[in-house]
Amino acid sequence: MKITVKEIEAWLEAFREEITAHKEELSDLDQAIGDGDHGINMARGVKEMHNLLETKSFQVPGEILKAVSMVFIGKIGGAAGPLYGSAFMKMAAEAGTKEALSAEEFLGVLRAGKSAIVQRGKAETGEKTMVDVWLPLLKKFEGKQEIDWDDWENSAEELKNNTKEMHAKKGRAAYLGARSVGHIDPGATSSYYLFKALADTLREGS
Amino acid sequence: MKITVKEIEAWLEAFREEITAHKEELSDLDQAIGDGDHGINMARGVKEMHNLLETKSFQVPGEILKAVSMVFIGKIGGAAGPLYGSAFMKMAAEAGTKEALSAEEFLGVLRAGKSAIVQRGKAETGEKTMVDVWLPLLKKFEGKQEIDWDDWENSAEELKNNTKEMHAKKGRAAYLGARSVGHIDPGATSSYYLFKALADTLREGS
Amino acid sequence: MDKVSLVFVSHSADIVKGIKSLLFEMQPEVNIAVAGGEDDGGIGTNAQAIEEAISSVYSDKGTVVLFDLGSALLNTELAIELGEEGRKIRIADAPILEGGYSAVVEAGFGSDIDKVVEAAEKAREMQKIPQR
Amino acid sequence: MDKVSLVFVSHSADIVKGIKSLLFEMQPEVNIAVAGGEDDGGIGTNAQAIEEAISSVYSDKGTVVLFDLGSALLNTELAIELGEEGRKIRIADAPILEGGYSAVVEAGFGSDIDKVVEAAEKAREMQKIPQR
Ligand SMILES: Nc1ncnc2c1ncn2[C@@H]1O[C@H](COP(=O)(O)OP(=O)(O)O)[C@@H](O)[C@H]1O
Ligand SMILES: Nc1ncnc2c1ncn2[C@@H]1O[C@H](COP(=O)(O)OP(=O)(O)O)[C@@H](O)[C@H]1O
Ligand SMILES: [Mg+2]
Ligand SMILES: [Mg+2]
Ligand SMILES: [Mg+2]
Ligand SMILES: [Mg+2]
Repeated sequence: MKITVKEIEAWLEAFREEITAHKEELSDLDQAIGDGDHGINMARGVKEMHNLLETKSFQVPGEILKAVSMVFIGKIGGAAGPLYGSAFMKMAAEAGTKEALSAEEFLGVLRAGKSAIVQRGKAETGEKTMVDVWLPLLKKFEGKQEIDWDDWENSAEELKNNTKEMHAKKGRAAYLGARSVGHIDPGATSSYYLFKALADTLREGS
Repeated sequence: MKITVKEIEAWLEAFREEITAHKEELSDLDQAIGDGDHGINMARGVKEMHNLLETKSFQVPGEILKAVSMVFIGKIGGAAGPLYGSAFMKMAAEAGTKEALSAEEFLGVLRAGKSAIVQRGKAETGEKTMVDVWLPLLKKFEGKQEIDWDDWENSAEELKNNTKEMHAKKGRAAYLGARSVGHIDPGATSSYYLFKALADTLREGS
Repeated sequence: MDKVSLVFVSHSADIVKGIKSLLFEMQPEVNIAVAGGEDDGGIGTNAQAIEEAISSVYSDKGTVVLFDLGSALLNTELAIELGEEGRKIRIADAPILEGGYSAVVEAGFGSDIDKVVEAAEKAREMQKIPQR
Repeated sequence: MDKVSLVFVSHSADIVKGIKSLLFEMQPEVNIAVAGGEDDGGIGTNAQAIEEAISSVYSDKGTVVLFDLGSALLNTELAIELGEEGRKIRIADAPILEGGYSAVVEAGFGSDIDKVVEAAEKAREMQKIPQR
């Protein structure tokens, strides 16, 4: 499996479709434990990303990731904007100028994104944030040369569902204290869609 | 000496003249240790008070004091508004419906005003506020049947000058800490003019 | 009204307008009124405006007031005295924005007035920058 | 510029506009820039706008940033990384309004950046309601 500009574009386009389809779900989740805008925020970001992908052409994965990071920083807003924006910025740096990435290399790119999110938001696992999807998912598949994309998708889904029982310690939901328990985290959910979109793209492509 | 509506009106009119004449001085003092608006605040208040005195007529001192308190509350602004406003409100209550007040009774009225300022602002003497004029001045003359108005005026002036060496503990000037030392307090100064105006009015009238 | 209401008092009309929209997004079910600036629009506070703000959202469950600086406190206390007696009004010793944020969340739970004041006042101690 | 400058970052453009006028009255000699709201005017913050605010008042004496809520912090940190490297920029862990008030007074004295941050952070502990 080789990941080039084509796969990255397909992945991001699939991500846009997931977000657009689940915009309300994301905002409803955020309504319960935040300010109710996560769907709107993410939809605004992926719409602008779509415009970018339509109008510009890219040579290498790192170039797309970098351009998308600027869109996310400028357009998503909220906490998710700087978090996804920082993730994509570091992913771009990790991808560098390589034209094609092996599965292993691409996992390294994603881990760079995870590190950026952790560095930016200072969240640990168990604090009911998107980190609860990124960190354990990438840990589970670290070092794998071949990825079982069904396992990947199921794992991501389970991880975001696991945030339901967590007591939020970061972000707006932290203000709810124990009352945040019983609701799935919106950012974990949008991250699940990012990873589901990846599975759908690379499963088909494989 | 009897204090009736006539004396109160003359006093307040003299106070207006003092404030108008010293508007810049008051603002300059406030510029040094506050936000520079005390002269503007006080001038706005006494101007509106003047309009009130011109257009309405009053039967008893308590009635004027009450009407003026509402003007001060609504128009002076800043910290001085609620302080002078509360003082005049309590002075009105103390004056009640009496038509004429003896010097002793009038000192009681002023002490009620002092108590209102202390209750409202929670300042003690030595904290570099108008309390440093009101409290010791009224203490000095407490129980006197006859007042030496020159002594009164000089005492008030000395008391406001004494605030120069104080370290502010209340109001905006408190933010300056030790750097507030070396400047006379603006509110103590406007209170000095209030008491000077009283001396000028009752000295002439006696 | 089954929730404690909030009143924000600031020297600036813009500040309280902004605080109100920020908190409304977080918790639209809590009644919020504001009083900001002097009656000519300048920087300052006005007791009558504060009294009107309190009365506009007062409920039997009580009202918590948050203010910015000292003279806003003087005018708030005066406003409470000018208004009807015997009302359940508490002034929180809390940062106006951060305390207000915690207060609106707590009030949104339907908590009583003591809890709402406590939440506001605890905001003082909250670390805003997490240490790692 | 011989004074530390200040930047205020809030989810609301109104809040920082009001803070700026409040502080200007108190201390007009300190340079203040603000970034509030998302680029469409909605509630939120924007890293690019924050970077521009910082750059507009940055001086060698340094710049202290005050922010309202968590995600404003994330965007402020990102803004600092997006901007020129090696600048003396500190984020204060302080209530935005109360901390900003203390900070502008301290900066007005010509104090160094550590002192200004310290003044802002001490505002946390200041009693706003005097006990008698
Ligand atoms: N410090 C943090 N670290 C990691 N993720 C965070 C942090 N703060 C918030 N998040 C994520 O951001 C999501 C909320 O995003 P969004 O609603 O767009 O922002 P906001 O809360 O500012 O409105 C949360 O569900 C959580 O997953
Ligand atoms: N808590 C207080 N108790 C007594 N007097 C006070 C208090 N706070 C402020 N003052 C007085 O008010 C004066 C400042 O009034 P003003 O400039 O009109 O208000 P502001 O400081 O709100 O602009 C101070 O000089 C001081 O004498
Ligand atoms: Mg949100
Ligand atoms: Mg938001
Ligand atoms: Mg003043
Ligand atoms: Mg003022």
